[in-house]
Order: sequence, then structure tokens, then C-alpha cells
Amino acid sequence: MRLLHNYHYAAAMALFCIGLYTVIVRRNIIKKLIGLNIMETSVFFFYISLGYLDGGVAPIHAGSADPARMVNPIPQALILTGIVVALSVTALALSMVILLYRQYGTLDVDRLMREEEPAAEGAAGEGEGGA
Amino acid sequence: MGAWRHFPIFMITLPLLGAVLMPFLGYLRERWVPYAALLPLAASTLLGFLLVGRIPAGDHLSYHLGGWEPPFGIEIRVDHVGLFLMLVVCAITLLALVYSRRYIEKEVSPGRRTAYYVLYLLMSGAMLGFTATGDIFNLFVFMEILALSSYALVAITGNRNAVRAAFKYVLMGAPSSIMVLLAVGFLYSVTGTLNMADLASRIAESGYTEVLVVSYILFVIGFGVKAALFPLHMWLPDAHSIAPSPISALLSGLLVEVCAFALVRITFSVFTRSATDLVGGTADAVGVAAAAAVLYGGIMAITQKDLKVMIAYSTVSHIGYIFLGITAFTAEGLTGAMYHMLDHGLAKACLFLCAGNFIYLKGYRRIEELRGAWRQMPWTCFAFALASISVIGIPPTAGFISKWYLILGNIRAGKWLYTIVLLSGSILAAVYCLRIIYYMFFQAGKEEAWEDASRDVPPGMLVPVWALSLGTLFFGVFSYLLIPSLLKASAYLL
Amino acid sequence: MPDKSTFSVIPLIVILLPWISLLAILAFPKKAERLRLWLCALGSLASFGLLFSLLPGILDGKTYTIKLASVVESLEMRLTVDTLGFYFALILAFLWMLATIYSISYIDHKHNRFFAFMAMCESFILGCAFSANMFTYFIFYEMMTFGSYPLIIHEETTIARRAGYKYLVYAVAAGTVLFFAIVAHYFWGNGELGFGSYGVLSLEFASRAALTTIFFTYLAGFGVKAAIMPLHGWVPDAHPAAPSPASALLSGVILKAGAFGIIRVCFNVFGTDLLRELGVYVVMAVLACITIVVASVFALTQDNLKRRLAYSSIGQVSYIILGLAMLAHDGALGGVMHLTHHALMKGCLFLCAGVILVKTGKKNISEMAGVGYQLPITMICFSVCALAMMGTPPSVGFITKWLLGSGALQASLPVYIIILLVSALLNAAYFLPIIYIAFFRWEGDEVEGHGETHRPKLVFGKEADHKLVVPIVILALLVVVVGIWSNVTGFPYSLVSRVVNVIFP
Amino acid sequence: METALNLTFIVLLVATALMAVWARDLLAAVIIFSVYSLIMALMWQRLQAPDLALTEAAVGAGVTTVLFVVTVFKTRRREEEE
Repeated sequence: MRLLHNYHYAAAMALFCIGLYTVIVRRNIIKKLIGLNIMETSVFFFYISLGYLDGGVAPIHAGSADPARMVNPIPQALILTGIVVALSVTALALSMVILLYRQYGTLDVDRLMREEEPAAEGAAGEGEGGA
Repeated sequence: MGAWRHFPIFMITLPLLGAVLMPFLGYLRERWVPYAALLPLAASTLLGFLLVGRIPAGDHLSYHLGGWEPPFGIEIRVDHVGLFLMLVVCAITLLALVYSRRYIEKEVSPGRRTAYYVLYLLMSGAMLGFTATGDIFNLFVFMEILALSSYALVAITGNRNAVRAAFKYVLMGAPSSIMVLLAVGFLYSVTGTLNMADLASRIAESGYTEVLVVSYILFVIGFGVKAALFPLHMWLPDAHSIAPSPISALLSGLLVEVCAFALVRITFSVFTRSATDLVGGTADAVGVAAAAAVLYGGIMAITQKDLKVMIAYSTVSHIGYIFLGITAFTAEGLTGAMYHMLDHGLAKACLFLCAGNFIYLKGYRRIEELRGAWRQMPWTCFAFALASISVIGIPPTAGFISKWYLILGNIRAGKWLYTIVLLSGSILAAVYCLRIIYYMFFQAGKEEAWEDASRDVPPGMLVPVWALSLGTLFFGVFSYLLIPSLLKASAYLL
Repeated sequence: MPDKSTFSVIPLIVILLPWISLLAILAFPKKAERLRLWLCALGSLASFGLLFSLLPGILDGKTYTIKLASVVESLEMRLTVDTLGFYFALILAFLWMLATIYSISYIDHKHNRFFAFMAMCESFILGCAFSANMFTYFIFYEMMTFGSYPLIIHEETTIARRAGYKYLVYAVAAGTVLFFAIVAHYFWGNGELGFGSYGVLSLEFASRAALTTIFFTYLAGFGVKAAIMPLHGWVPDAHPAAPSPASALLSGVILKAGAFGIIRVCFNVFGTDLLRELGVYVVMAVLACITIVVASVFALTQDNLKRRLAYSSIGQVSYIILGLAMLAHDGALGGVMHLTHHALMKGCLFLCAGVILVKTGKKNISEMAGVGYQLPITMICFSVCALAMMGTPPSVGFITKWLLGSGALQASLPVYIIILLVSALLNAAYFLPIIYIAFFRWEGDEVEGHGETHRPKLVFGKEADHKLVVPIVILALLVVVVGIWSNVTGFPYSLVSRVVNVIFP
Repeated sequence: METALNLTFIVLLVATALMAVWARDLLAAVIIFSVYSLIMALMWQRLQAPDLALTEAAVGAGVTTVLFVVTVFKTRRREEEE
């Protein structure tokens, strides 16, 4: 694994795993969203590490920096988009959390999903079913 | 360089632009919004049809955004298969939008209707972009727009079940998006490019096999969640059944397919044949999952009592069909998968809209309640029957043709077990579809349940339903319009 | 086969005629009920007439063909009238025409949908007969399956529903198996599905195992409709449940669609040489023999007339299969000719059963004492056909048995003759009591000696509506006429021998 | 030296992430997450991505945190026990 000599990647993966663990295992939905954000930032971190080269400088042309020593600007441009996307997902999800809490009174995902649908309790299955 | 070279980008941007403008219109003249929303989609559809026949056989149309050359700029890349799917997307979104005008009066509160149209256009544009883009990061961005708008649309009614279903969808969808992003990062790390065509040539040379495999697995999981491939489908039955019916139609008829198509692109356009042996193991796993999906979805659909949940499980099963076609790695299999996207899009959208008709007119959701429905709603019921026939795969509907090629492809690949799975899938489909047809036509329900013997839904809702169901028939009989070029395009992809 | 294939729209028109009458029915107001019904009959009459006009050309060795649609180059929907297809179409259009006329009087007039589905079904099954390749055959075959479902459940009783459900279960499963068979056939036949030649598949392109698989899936797929024994379950339920004209068609035509499929598979897809080489014909023969005997035994135990007739049909259709499995000239000739013969006989028997049901309300054989005096013409026709079923000369049944027996000798397997004899005996055992009860027993004759005094009077001419009686009489006459002058042009022999002579020179 | 500093940052990142995940008090978790975002921004600055660092500081540590805090206030602070 030649890639792993770069500890940035290892760190990004570690953070990614922490985030994934949180999303899957933790039952509190706000925690899940925090986990989601950790996952996202870890991936951004990974991208930025990709573009980085040892002793590089920021890819800004205004100064007198040497273009050859600049870090790769493409991942950075991508991440800018990524951050915006991540923010909107988080915002949408959080607004849903508020709505859910209002209607179910719980943030626990198990309780939330276990709650029976009101519609299903109505008419019990009558009739002989299939022909 | 004719003007038509610009059409794909217009097809994508028009709905997005419409989405941006719609809130202003909603502020000024809210009553115009449902009609104005039709314009960009109709224009996209028109442009799409104008493109038919322009793309040289076995080639693709490449468009560089802002004139930047591919490795740096974003490329829009439309080949035959892509254009085919774009047209499907345009047509179905347009029809479901026509349908929406009357339908959402029932389910969406007045304050949210403009938002509904904005999100709808956003979703349509994103689906088009998702299909056409030739840049994998761009793919991610469109996927996120698509995902965001679909999360919001599932929850748009704001009632507790809807929000819960949407949240479940977010909880699975958002991590999957991040996985796709990570996969894109991995690919970028070993190739240094984001352009699909560029990637295809560089992947073969790069030696980082492990990274490629991991990246492919992440793609599979990421798109697998969005496309509701079997073990990752948990969000689908809730979200698809609780969303307003036109949205269910889009989610079930298009979104899952567009995501499956993304995997097709990743598999065949990015990893290509040289790397197929590399990702072969993963593809085999996908095949197993797909086979399980076909059976699981079918069996679950049989046990359902709620009509829309049943249709949703049927989607799980049919996604399995599509993936089985893809993993056959033969031109026939891929053709079958692509044609199934068309067929399933039309049929499933039609089924959901029909279910919407029942909800709209009677508020009935349960299968039991449909007994004798044809006395009051003959048109809806006949359309439903026609679409179900296509879902089962009985000739002369499009479902038959796609099943033909799916099975042919799997036979050619020597995958006997999958052939049997596909066949049993259609038996299962027959069980769950014929049950409903039987209830509708051959069983007398309670008299008072369908008392109003002459009233069907308004024409604005019937026309889309019938257009879709006749579409399944049309593409079954006139399959020669598409199959030869799809076969050629599939062979080209392979 | 002399390949003089001419383009012609006639096959298409023949298929569309029932639809045209259907549309005409819809166009006329509901009040003009009689007009609508007669239009329907006229539609089937017209399609029979038009079909008949093709006869000279067919005898001339021509085939008429029209392409409807295609998926890719070799995968197309094409209608071709070749000799075999014409033969099947002729008998089915004829029987259908009679059944439609019969239904006008028989079916409750409130249910126009029966006629609609009749017309639809006729169109589909004509499509089956005209199919130029397996692909087209399958498409029409499936449509016919679902089109005939409403015919079975027409009366909407619980029994009818259950029968219809069973029918669907069998049909859907069979359709799926068949679908696989056709795709596999397409794959190993190098994309060639056509019926144009005798024997498309060969061991050159496919392994033995593959070909055997294709054959057995075909046999299973068509075997459900053709009611080969382990797959016959839907037949005895569907026939009694359906209205009589529908059961006449079920037995006379729809079962035959399965048998016709097997004929196509044996002649046009595999070819006799390949069948012999693969050895699969033995299985087919054994299944057919079992079916013939066991179905007859089952028929003995049934008291419900239509159920007994249904079991009889199961046995009789297997004659066709047996004839094919002999792989001998006379066997094939007898088998394929039995397609028509059985349609005539069984069609007539079911229509008779319908008249009995309508006029006396009696379903069970044990209740039918004295029916022969009440309905003399019907019961005479019934007796003629029943005797023909046993193989009494001069009748179509005799010809079948004779040819099959001769085929058995040609194939040097006299064991088949024993089967045929046993079958004839069993046929006698279950048909003769019906005739006996109808004519020689009457109400109140339980005490011996008092019989003569109560014997009812024979009353001719008043038994039922002409529309019910005329089709029965025509069929009964044909059973005898075709049996005597079997080689008149246009009768089965003239057509079938052309095909069989090519296959077994 | 460079590497040592980077490693320190990384250790801090992992530590804050874990703390954010494990904190029982949701408000605390959110605040810790905000700290995590800030460290992340600093890390990016060290990787020569100043504009991203700025954005992350504003969006990650700022806006997102505010959203989370609002949500926590509108719902409940403690994680539920089963």
C-alpha cells in the first residue's frame, strides 16, 4: 500500500470510519447528523491532501509564487462545491429533525421508526384475500 | 457545428433555470406556476427529440462547458444510450408534471405548491444532468442536487409519516453520496483526472489495483443505495409509498434507474473492458444482490396490503432485473437493462399515477378497497391493467421485449441461475399484479364504495396515465425503433 | 417446401375482422342488441369466408406472408399462412363461427363482454395459427391465454372464479417456461425462430443437453395447454365452469393451440431426425400413453357431464402427441388430422351438453334419464359424436384410430395399438352409459315392467332455438361426412398429407 | 517539525471527533463538533488551501454549528436512554 505512507490519508480514513460508525450505530438522530458531517469533512480532507505536495504553496497567482510549487487547485475547487452541498444537506436534515421531534417527541431512531403508522391500524384485512 | 450541439446543455439548464425563476413567478402570480413549470420541461423534451438521429452511430456527442477542453473543463457527453435515457426522463417528468397540477391540490398544502414545482424542476434538471455529464465530479454534484430535491419532495406534504420516510431516505442517501464522493477522490488520486473518457484511458495504465477496486466498491454501494439495490433498499418502500403520487412515479420510474445508469456509466465508460476483470468480483456480488432483489422484492410485494407499498416493492424487484442485465456483461443483457429502464419507467410511473387516481378520487390506498373499482373508474383501471401487463412482461408490451433481452443476455453469459431467477421474478410479478387486476375487474366490491358510476378522475390526470400505459404498448410493438440502436450502442459500450 | 411466398394482407385482415366486428358492436347503441350480436357472428363468418378463399392458393403450394413488426433483423412479428397454419386456422375459424352463432341464443344477453372477449380470442388464436415464427406464436399465445380467462369466469360464480384462478396459475407458469424455451431456442438456433423449414436446430450449434432442455421446456410450456397428464389440472375445472360455447372452444381450439405448438416444435423447430437422434420422443410418447389411459379412467368416475367430457378431451388431445411421437408417416398424419377431428367431435359434444343444461337444467349424467326423448336431435347428434369418439366407422374418430394404428406398425411398436384399443374401450365405457341413460331410461322406470307405459313421446323440431341446434347438427354431420369422404379437397387429409408427405417422404 | 505539527492536529481531530460522537449532552457534542471543524480549517490552511480553510471556518464551524445549536434548543439536550 504505497498510499498509506502518507498519514493524511490514514487520518482521513480514520475520520471517515468514525463518521460512518456514528451514522450507522448511534441512535440519536442529531448524533447521526454530526457523524455525517464528520464523514463529509474527512472526505474533503482527503481531497485536499491529494492536491498537496510537500513544501507547496497556495495556488494564488497574485504573488510571485512559483507555479511549479503550487498545490493542485482542482481538488480545492471541487471541495468548495462540496462544502456548499454538505451544508444544504445538513440544513435540510436538521429541519426534518425539528419536524420529527414535534410530531413524534423523540430523537431516538429506533423509537421513531418503530412507531406504527396510524393508517395501518384502521381497517383490518377483511375479505377472503386471493381468489 | 450546428446549433444542435448545444441542445444537451440547454436540456439540462432549462429546467434548472426554471427552478430558479419559479419562486419569483410564485410570488407574483401563483396560479400560473403549474403552467409555467411545464415550459422548460416541454422545451427540453422538444430539444431531446430534435437530437434524435443526429448523433452518429457508435459515437457520442461531446460538449465542453464554457469552451474548456475536457481534462479541465466539464464535459457533457451524450451517446445513444444516454440520449435514450434523457428522452425517457424528459417524457416521464413532463407527463407527471401535467398530472401534478390537479393531484397536489389534494395532498400538498397551498403554501408549499410553488416549492413543489421548484423542487420538481430542480429534480428533473438534475436527472438530465446526471445522465448526460461526462465528468465524475459533476456526476456527484448532480446526484446531490437530485438527492436533495428528492428528500424534500418526499417530505413535502409535511405529515409525520412523510417526514419520517424522508428522513430515513436522508439517513441512507447522504452517507451514500459521501461514498460516491470518496470514490471519485480515489479515482482522482490514481489518475489525476475527472473526465470519464480520460479516466477510461488512464485507468488501464495506472497500477493501483487496490485503490481502483475500493473505488469501484464505493461506487457500487453509493449508487446502490440511491438505486435501492437489494440489501440497501430499506428506504425505498417508505419513501416511494408516502411521497405524493407524481413524486413516487418519478422516484420509482426514473430516479432509481438514473442511478442504475450511473453505475452503467461507471462500469462501462470509466472502468471499461480492460478493468472489467478487475471489478469482476464486485460485479458478481452485485449480480447476487440483484438476484436476491428480484425474489425478495417480488415476495414482499405479494404480502403487501397497501397498493403503493406494493408497487414500491415491485420496484425493488425490477431494479434487480436491471442490475442482472448489467452484470451479464453482454450486449444483449445491457440492451435488456436499458430497455427495462424505459419500460419500467413508463409502467411504474403509470402504476403510481393510477394509485394516485384512487387516492385522489376516493382516498383509497388499500388493495382490498379496490374491489370492483372499474365500475367507477374504468379508464384508470384499464390503464393500470395495461401497465401491470408490462410489469409482468406479457407480450406485446415493452416489458416482454426487455425481459427477452435480459434473459438472452444472461443465457449468453452462461448465467443459468439468473435466468431462472428472472423467470421466477416474472411469475411473482404475475401474482401480485394479477391479484389487483382481479380485484378491480372481476370482483364486486361494496356497492357504496364505488357508487358514482360515471365519474373518473379529471382528464388532466387521465391523459398522462394513458400516455404512459399506451407507451408501454407502443414500445412493445414498435421495439424495432430502439432495439437495434441500443444493441449497437451497448456493443460500443462494451 | 416449395417456397412461393407471396406478400398478402389477407392474413392480417382475417385477424382483424373479429376486431372490426367488435368495434362495430361498440359503435352501435346498446338498444340494438340483436344487431350487435349478429354483427359479431358476421365478423367470425367473414373471417372464415376470407380464410377459405385462400384455399386454392394453399393447395397450390403458395404461402402468404405479411410482416407486422420486428425487433431486430431476425426477430420479427410476421404472419405467414402456410399449409399447416391454414389447416389449423380453418378448423378454428369454423368452430368459432358456429360457437358464436350458438352463443347468441345461449349467453345471457346482458353480457356483451362475452362476445367482445370471444372476438378478441378468435383474433389472437388466428394469430397463433398464422405465426411465421415462435416469437410471434408466443405473443399471440400469451394474449390468447389472457383473453380466454374472461370466457372461463364469465358466469362469475365461485366455482368459475376458482377455475379461472387455477387456469391463470397454470397458464402464467407455463408461459414463463415457454418464454425461457423460446429465448433458449433463439440463442441456440442462431437467431432463427422461423417455421419456414423443417428442423432449425441442430447438434452443430448446440450441445445435446441444451437441445434436450429446449425440447422439454417447450413440451412443458405447451403441455399445460395441451393438457399432458401431470400438467392437466386446470382442464377439468375450467370446462364445467365456462359457458358451453366457451368450453367447446376451450376443448376444440384452445387446448389445440398447445397441441399445435407441439406440432410446430416437432416438425418445424426440431425436425424428426433430430428428435430421433436426441431420443426425446420416447418421453413424449410415454407421457401421451399415460395421459390417454389415465384420463379415460378419470372420465369414468365423473358424474358431471362436462367434467367427463373435459377428461375425455385430455385423453384425446394426447392422441395428437402420441401420433407425433411415433415419428412415422401415418402416425403423424393421424395425429395432426386428429386436431380437426377432435375439434369437430368435442365441439359438438360440448354444445350438446350446453343445450341439455339450458333446456333441462341438468348437469349430471345420473339425472339425465329420458333426455333423449325431450331433446331428440341433440341427443342423436351427441350419440353420433360419442360413437365417433370410440372410433366407430364411418366417422372421423375411426380414421384417426386407423391411421394411428398404422403408424404404430410403421414405427414397429405395436404396443401403441394396445393403448389405442384400451382407450377405445374406456371411451365406450364412459360414453355408452350416457346414451343409454338418455334413450333407454326415463323418469319413473325404476320398477321393472312398468317401463313401457311411461315411455315419453319423441318430439322433433321443438326442442330448442335454431341457433342452438343448427351448429350441433352441422358438426355432427361433418363428423360423419369428413369420416367418409376424408380426401375431399379442403378436408383435413388433403392439407395434412401435403405437409406430412414432405416430412416423411 | 512540520510533520509533528500536522500529526498533532490529526490526533486532535480524531480526539474531537470521538468526543463529539460519545458526548451524552447533545449541546456539548455540537460544540465539540464546532471545535473539530475549526481544527479542520487550520489543518487545511497548513495544506495550502487558504480559501477552503476560510470557508470551512465560516460554514463548518459557523453556520453548521448555529444550525445544530438551534435544532438542539428546539428539541432536547440529552440523548435518550433505552
